[in-house]
Amino acid sequence: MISDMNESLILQLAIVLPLLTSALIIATGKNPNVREGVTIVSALVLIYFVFNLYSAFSNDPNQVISALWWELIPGLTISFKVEALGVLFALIASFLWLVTTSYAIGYMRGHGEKNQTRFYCCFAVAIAAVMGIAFSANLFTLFIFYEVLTLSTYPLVTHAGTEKAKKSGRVYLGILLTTSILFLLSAIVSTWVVAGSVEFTAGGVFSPDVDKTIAGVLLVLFVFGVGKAAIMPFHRWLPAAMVAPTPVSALLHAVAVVKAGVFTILKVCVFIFGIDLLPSLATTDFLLYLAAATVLLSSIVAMRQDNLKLRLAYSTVSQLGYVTIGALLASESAAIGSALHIAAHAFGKITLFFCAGAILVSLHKSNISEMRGIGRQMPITMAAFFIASLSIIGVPPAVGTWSKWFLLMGSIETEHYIIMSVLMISSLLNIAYLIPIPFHAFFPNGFTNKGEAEDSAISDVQSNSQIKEAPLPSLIAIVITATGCIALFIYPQPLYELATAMLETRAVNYAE
Amino acid sequence: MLLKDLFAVTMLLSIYGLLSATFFVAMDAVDVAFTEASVGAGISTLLLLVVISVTGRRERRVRHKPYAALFVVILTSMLLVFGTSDMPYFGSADAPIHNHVAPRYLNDSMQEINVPNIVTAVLASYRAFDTFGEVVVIFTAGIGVLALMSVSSKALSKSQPLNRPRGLYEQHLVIRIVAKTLFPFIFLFALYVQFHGDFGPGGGFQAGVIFAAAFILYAMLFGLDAATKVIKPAVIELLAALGVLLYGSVGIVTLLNGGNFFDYDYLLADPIAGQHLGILIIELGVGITVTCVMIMICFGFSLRRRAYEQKVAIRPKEGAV
Amino acid sequence: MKRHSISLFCVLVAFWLLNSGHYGFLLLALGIISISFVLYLTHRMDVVDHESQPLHLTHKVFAYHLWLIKEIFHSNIDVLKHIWRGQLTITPTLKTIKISQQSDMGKVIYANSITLTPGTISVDLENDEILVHALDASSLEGLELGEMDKRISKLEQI
Amino acid sequence: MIIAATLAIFCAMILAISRAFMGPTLYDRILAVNSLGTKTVLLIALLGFVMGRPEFLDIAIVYALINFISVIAVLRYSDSNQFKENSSENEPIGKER
Amino acid sequence: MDLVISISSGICLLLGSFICVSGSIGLLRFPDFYTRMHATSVTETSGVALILIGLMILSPDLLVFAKLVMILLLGLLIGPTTGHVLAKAAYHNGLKPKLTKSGNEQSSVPSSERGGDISKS
Amino acid sequence: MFIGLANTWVAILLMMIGLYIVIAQGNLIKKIIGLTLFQTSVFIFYISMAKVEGGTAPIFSSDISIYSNPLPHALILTAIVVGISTTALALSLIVRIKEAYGTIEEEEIQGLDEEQD
Amino acid sequence: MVSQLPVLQVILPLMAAPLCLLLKRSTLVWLFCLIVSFLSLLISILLVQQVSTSGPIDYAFGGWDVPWGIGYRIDQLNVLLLIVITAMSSVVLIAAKESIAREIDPEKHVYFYILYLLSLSGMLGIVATGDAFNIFVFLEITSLSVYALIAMGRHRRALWASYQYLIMGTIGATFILIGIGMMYQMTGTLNITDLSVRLAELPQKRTILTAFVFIIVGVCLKLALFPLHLWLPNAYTYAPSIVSAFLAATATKVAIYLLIRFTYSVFGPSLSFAAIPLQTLFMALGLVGIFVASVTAIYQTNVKKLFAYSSIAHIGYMILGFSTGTVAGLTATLLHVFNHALMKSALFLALAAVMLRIGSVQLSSMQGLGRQMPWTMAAIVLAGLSLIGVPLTVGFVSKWYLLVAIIEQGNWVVAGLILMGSLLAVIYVWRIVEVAYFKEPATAQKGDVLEGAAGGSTEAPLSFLIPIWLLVGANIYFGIDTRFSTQLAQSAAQSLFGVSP
Repeated sequence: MISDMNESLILQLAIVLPLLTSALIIATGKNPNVREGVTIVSALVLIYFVFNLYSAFSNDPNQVISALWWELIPGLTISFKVEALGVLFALIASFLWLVTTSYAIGYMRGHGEKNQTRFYCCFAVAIAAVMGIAFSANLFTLFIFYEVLTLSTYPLVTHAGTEKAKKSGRVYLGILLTTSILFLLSAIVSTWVVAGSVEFTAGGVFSPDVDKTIAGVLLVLFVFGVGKAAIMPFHRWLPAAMVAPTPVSALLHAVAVVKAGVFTILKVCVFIFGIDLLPSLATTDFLLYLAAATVLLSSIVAMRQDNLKLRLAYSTVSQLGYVTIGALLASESAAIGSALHIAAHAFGKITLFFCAGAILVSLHKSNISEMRGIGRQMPITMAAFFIASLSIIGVPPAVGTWSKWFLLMGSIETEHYIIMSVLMISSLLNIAYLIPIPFHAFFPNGFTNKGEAEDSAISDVQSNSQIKEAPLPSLIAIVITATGCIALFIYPQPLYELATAMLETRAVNYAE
Repeated sequence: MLLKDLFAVTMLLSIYGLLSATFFVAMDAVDVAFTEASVGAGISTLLLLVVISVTGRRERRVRHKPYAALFVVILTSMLLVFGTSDMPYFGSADAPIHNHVAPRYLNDSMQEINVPNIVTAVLASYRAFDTFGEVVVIFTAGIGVLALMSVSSKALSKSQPLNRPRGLYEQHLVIRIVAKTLFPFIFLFALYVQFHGDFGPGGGFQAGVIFAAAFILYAMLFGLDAATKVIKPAVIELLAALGVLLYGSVGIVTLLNGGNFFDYDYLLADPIAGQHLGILIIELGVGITVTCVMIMICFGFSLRRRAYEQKVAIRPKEGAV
Repeated sequence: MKRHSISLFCVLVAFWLLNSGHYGFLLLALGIISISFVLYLTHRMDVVDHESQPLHLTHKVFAYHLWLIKEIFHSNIDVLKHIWRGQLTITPTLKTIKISQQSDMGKVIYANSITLTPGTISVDLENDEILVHALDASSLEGLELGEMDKRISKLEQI
Repeated sequence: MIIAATLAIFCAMILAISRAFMGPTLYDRILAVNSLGTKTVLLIALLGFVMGRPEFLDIAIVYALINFISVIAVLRYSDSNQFKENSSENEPIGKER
Repeated sequence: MDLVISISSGICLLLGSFICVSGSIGLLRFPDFYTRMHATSVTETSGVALILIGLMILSPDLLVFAKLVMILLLGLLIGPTTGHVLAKAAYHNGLKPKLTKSGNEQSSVPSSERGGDISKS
Repeated sequence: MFIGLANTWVAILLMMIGLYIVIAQGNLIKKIIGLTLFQTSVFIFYISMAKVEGGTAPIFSSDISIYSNPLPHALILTAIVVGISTTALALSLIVRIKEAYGTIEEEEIQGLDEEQD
Repeated sequence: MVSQLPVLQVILPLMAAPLCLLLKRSTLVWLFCLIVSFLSLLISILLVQQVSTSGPIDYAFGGWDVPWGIGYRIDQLNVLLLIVITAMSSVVLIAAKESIAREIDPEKHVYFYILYLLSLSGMLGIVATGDAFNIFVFLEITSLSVYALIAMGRHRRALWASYQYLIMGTIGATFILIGIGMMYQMTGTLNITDLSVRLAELPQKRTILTAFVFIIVGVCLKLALFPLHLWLPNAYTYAPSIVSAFLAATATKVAIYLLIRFTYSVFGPSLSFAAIPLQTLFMALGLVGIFVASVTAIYQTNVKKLFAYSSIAHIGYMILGFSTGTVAGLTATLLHVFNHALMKSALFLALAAVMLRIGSVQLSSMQGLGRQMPWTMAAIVLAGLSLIGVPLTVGFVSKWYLLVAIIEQGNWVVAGLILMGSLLAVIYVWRIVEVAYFKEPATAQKGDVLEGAAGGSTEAPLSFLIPIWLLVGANIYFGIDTRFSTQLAQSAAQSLFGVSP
């Protein structure tokens, strides 16, 4: 499997490749087939690269695969390092790029969108940024790619070009840039000044006798600074970004943006503060409860939304809270749980969005109330929707089960019973806002009151009784991701190994 | 400044120039007095007059924002008065100013440069580079005024505007004859000042101003066309540049001869003679540039004024561009 | 023309020498150069002629000036008296006086002489009339008697 | 005696300046400036003697010349109608409006 | 000899300065522009002349003497010229002299000459 | 104290009059006049510090031993030139402003500019 | 000849200026100026090398030793400025020909180049000289030429802007003159090195303090520090585009240099910072300046004016670094001097290109320009990112140093405020990006009202793109390879603290 290519080179190629792709996309923009061919091919190559890295890493976890690009200021470098969590993230992202591209081809053509070249190009840049984030060796590198990600996704969010889109784009950009510059950058600089280093180090960079107040403030700055993690006061951008085309939403929610956010938080908690330092900080608890509140509140808000994408968006906010909780709980199980949840949520949510997009493309419906009975027209889609919902809720046979299990374990281990109950309640709420959708789709009249809904629903059914699934590439994508949800439940081993490996490096370090 | 008549204000400024120049004489600064007399009372009044003749003589209305200004001024003056409290008293010989750098000029310049006018020695040799800067400043001003005021030859038709007053010399018999008598003497006096800067008050700058003033007088009396016939504006421009170059080339020559910039010792075999030659040439450069720039500025103003009058005559309500 | 140039040259040389006070080779050479330059320039400006170099008047002008100085002296005393006595004593008058001079030069000398004598000012010079403003009517009368006019006319005739 | 003369000239100058300030017409001011110039020439000549360095009379000559030139300049630019003297300061000349 | 020099120069200076001050007082006291001109012309002629003569007597060498003479000549040449020009300009620009009734012979401005040639901007 | 620094204080007073005119006056030409006044007063300040009691003009003469300080004189000569250059440029700007705006009053010019916005 | 480099640096453009008058033809003059400017750049590079190898260079004019004659002293601080000025001037000049052809009457081209060279040499003179009065003289050369250059703008407001600048600038210069006079009175010398020695020994300080205040206020007027900034926006906006680019890159930098030179070299930090609450004052002014100017920038509709206000904000950053009074802070300031020159010249040059093509720099007229002039707009975006301080651009590096310097002092609040200032920069840069890229070109609605805009204004000519992308490249290059710039800035800052502890 491992070619004779140097792993370090592969690592760099993984970051550069999407960038090259974006250039190629611009160059071939005139011819859509070539353009999309290029995207797919490079997605495949990227998967190959990342998989290479993964296998190299899993063969020998102690092997250091790194690349130094530049030393900006003495000690402040742009450098990359392969590490378990990063590999996990990169695997998910690269795989989902392929899937999303496939979906996007169907969606964009089916929907007749404008500026498709710009879309693919920015998409590729975003993937490059994600790769950079996943493999960054220090906060500074991470910050750079974090900003690149923000900027490159802006054109995607405002893709429609309408006033509403632009307004949302401004909210999106405003919140993400504000938090990142105001909090994240100052946190980074302060870390640099306080700890003298911003390298991701197993066990954290702060010396144990660091001033607890300062460290606590820094933690708050970090958590708020990563606006992409959508902790409650700074979550507004996510629903606002719903105006974007569905593949973009998929990118935002599953592949790149929010995942980059929680990934950053997890990474900061584990590698900057270290899970040993975290519990001793006064602000950890505060942030935990904030995250818990985010989980609950956004679930409640989600229930009240009629727009499917908006409901999914709030659902995302709530799910991200899980990851943050996992990171902040600072126990091994919780950390593993949140790492797993990144993957689980990615697969689940992307499927849900794909489905929403498919419904929009085929039936031009975006409101839940209009979706009664569409299960007959789009059986495959709605089946996938159901599976993905299970994953989000965390019931077998979907991958979400595992992550929620570990998170619960973590909360019990650290005796945060309130958090535990929040997690439980939230799961119930998940059921309440997700399950009715496929249910009504397949059983438009429910189990009772057949007559009431008849007027509205039956007429739809009559006019569109034949099967009208999304375009084939999209459908394939939906099937793949839905399958992924189940497959990973059955075979979670690689994910679990990576998640534990993340913590093992720490153990190794401490052993030395 | 309650006067609303700009003209009157200009007259008062001219008086101020005269008075300050007198004060400079009383303070032993004869060279400065010389310059201030020709500049403060002469050229700057002249320029102001030209401009007022274009822009109008009366101020439109009284302004009502003196408080902020007053505040600034009072603050500044309090600071200044505070600053003066440590100063050495007027005329005291033991002030640091008279005991550090200056004594060398006073004691050694006769041996080193052999120019009786110590101010000239300082100006042209010890601090020759400042003076070069000064020449460049005036050259800059000249070019700047040209850049702002030059009228394209197309815009300025040669024909006289409708009701142009006759030249002053036609109206004023007396002036014509008196001025004609005086011109050669003024010019020669200017040249005398130019070449005797080493020995007494005077030098290139003062000479240039006097020379230019005389020429401007000629232009005023006999008309701009007559003056441009005597010397073309393009030639004046070139001469102005030439003056700067002449000054600078002295420095270049000293460089090439192996000395530092403006080290006149390297001009000739005999250092003292070299100093003399250097000072002579640079003063000449200053004189040429100053003369030409002053004439240039006045020509620029007058030409513009004429063009403006023509424009106004043709299109009476022309205001904004 | 040549005459005037030569006379101007001589005057200028005197002017230079009296001003300079340094008679080294360098400065004398510079003086010659300067004077030549001034001559060139003034010729270019066309200001060297009988008006600026009134050679033809030279031999009579002294006598006239002596007389003028006497007049000035007298009128000075008059005006001083007026100044110290105050406004009431003055009788400002404006009057046109015929003049008999033919040349511009003569007119100018007349006008300037009038102005030079305190108490009278030549306000306007038109063709063969001079408008005179006088501090005191009496001084105007003196002028009207024509003594000065006669003297200048005599001066003018070569 | 020279010092007394200097002081006297100085007084005369002050009087002239006050005339320049008082006006009332433009020509009064010009006249005052002109007369001031004459006195300045004298003052400078005297100052040279007071200070024992009478060789700086060049300055006085320059003053005289500049004085002449500036008065001529004033008159040259009083060609334009804005320099019409009004009998009363504020009222514009009627016939030209 | 020194005494003679200093006394004679002293007298000249004293007289000259007296005339100068008188002229300035006249400048202040006289009622209108034209009459004030008379006052200044006193200064410009005898005042200047006397002071300069006083200085000439004191002058240490020929150069200074020559320069004083030059100043004097210049003054005598320029003084009346500027005076005349000034008066003419004032008169033509409409400044009317205050006259006593008897001498008010020609009070109108010769407007034909200049009235028409001024373009109003 | 008073006598010793009176000279400077007069210079300061004059400077401040000039500065006040520059700031408070709305007429562009008056501003320039104020500026000239300001600068000239600074020159007075410089020159009065060059004076030495009993000294004479710094022009060498064999029978004189005390001279005033020549350096400020040299500096101020330069500064005067700078001043007149600035004035000339400013005046040419004023002429152009008059042509372009039709006025040389600060308020009116600003009013015209705002009108245009 | 090597020992004569300091003087050649200044004299070369100074002597070249009058020579332009002899050449007459516009193209020839341009070529000549270009050559001269690049030669100056070469000289300054040589000077950098020489200073870094053998320390400060002293040069005595006329062979007179320093307190008596005028001396040049080129040290680490000077070379930094010298290289910034010459490099910016050279790069900007490349584009001058086409821009001038459009914006200035043909018969004034020669004057333009002369004034340009004069202002260049003036700035070089200010920086190079070691004599306080000489600073004043060259300050005036610069100022006068710059006033004239600004007034050559096409809009009538250029005249008014120039006039305002002239008044403010002259007051500033006169204040400096007063300050120099007082220092001279107390010490009897004008040489900067000599001054610092003698000032330190003086027992009485009141006059010195006054002198200091006057010089600082004068310099701040030239610097356009916040409350004294009123002249700057109009001046930059209505000047000819090339002039804006040149000025934005250099003029305020020279003023910063003077500020640093006077506080550190002449008066010495002990006097400057101990006697007056200068640090607090400057920190406050810097911060207020950043916010007021940035917020004002957000509301501008004229892009040139927008960036002019942004310049004022960036002056605030420089002042902040300066106000820390530490080596780190000063390094940040100097680094920002270097970096800000790069970004602003790139921006203004790009705007010059826009001006060339569509004849306006109003925000509304830039709609859809991203497609019509892709390279130019890309440059504006990149330089704008640099302005914000996005990593991998120069803006980030200097902001990083500034933040570190300020956090080291424990000023957390100030650090936060600086970051908030950057956010404001995001907003105003983003407005441009949005208009240029996410709006349809104005052609549809406006038709042929805008000359050139109709039917697609094309990409700027190569003579623009080359300098613009040189600068943008430098923006990124020096944002990545910071060794050269930081070393320069750091050694300069250290030398200042070394000279007068």
